[in-house]
Amino acid sequence: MAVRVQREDFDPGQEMAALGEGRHDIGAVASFTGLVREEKGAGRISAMTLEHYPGMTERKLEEIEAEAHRRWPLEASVIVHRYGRLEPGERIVFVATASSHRKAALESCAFLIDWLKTKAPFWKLEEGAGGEQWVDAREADDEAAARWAEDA
Amino acid sequence: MAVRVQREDFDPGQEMAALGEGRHDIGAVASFTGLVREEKGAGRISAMTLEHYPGMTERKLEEIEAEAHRRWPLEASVIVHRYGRLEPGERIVFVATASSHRKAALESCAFLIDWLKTKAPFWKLEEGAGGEQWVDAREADDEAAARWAEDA
Amino acid sequence: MTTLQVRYFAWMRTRVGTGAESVEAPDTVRDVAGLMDWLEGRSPGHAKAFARREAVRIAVNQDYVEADHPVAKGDEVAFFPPVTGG
Amino acid sequence: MTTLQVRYFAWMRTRVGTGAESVEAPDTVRDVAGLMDWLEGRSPGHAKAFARREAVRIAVNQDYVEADHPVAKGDEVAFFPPVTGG
Repeated sequence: MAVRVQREDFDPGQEMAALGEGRHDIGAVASFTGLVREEKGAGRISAMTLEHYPGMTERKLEEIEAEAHRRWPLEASVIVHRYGRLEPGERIVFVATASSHRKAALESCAFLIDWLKTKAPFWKLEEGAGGEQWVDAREADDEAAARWAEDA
Repeated sequence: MAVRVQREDFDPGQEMAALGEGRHDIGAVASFTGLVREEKGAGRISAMTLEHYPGMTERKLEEIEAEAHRRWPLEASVIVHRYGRLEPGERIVFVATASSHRKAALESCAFLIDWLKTKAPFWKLEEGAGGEQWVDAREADDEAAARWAEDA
Repeated sequence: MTTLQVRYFAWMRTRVGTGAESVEAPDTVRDVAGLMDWLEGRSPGHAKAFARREAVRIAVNQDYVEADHPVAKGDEVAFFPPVTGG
Repeated sequence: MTTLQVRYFAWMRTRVGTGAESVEAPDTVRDVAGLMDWLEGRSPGHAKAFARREAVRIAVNQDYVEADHPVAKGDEVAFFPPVTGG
């Protein structure tokens, strides 16, 4: 288990390789990478700045990761989230999960990114044609996270 | 869209980087890597040999990939599958999908690996303590693939 | 008096005009709702920040809580809009 | 006579003893089921390979088909167990 919050870019290939380093009990690695996407339409570039709550961010990410390990039989996992100013095409977030089983790896990876989006204290400030604007939370993200609610 | 069937190893990081190369319309990349897992229990190493049906394999993988693009709004995708003799810890298969949207990338990635497992003509010959043995198809794989059946 | 560390993020921060302040709240402030009522009166920026309470999320000592959560001396209380990371 | 390219994979291949053979099937062989009946008689290995028909998967010209699929001159007919890749 590993959580990192950093300004610097990261290397998804290296992160995935580190998960399985010297181990032979991993049959499946699932990963998700989130990137800054250029605004459609006007063709304008929109960079963004990610603000976060140092301390609480790491804590929440660790809680989310621990929850994934509680729910699925995982051998390893990693969450990396950047903050600061990011331009279109740049990586924002990376999560990867490793398990003996494909289903556990795939589901827990989706769970991590869905939960992270509604629970980790990050806020996006977008630079658009009309100046800077704080991004609104999306209902679709709440719905994606709600999918993982346990009845218990 | 890209499909490769090869004896050589591949680099997941490089494959993912190639998907997004010079593009700013991709917000999400999901990936799955399948690896040879050591047999549990006796602690014995079990290498395997993957046989395939040259020609039909590529064709089926291309069909599966096209199906994913029909079902989800994907910007790019890649499927790499190895054949030949592989030892524990070695990579077998890699699929990655890129989309503007996280849900499309995650779902289509799971779809690709689930369908590939029941439709691509590969067969595993395992080397265990008791000699060589052809791996039986798993019901769980059929169930995973059936999840993606369309009612239409 | 209750000494509290208050933190603001995203548009809560830009409205209040600072990311962190140490405040001495009167003893009548017993929970986060009371703290918000009291903070609102500190400046026009504070008033604007707390105008739409339903849009404000709260953490006390870095855990999410609701407005009825008690506050005690030394607590770190953070206010921010719904998160938009990932 | 119908000239067919027949291919075998995995344990079908090891039982038959070859991965590919060109056969001249009699005109009575009209579909894959008929071809399997006829192939079965070619050797003890063939007989063993086709003993459990429900375990055999079929492709004609590299597309999956059922046993009632017709076969025609020049077809590539492949027999193999359920796939186990990925």
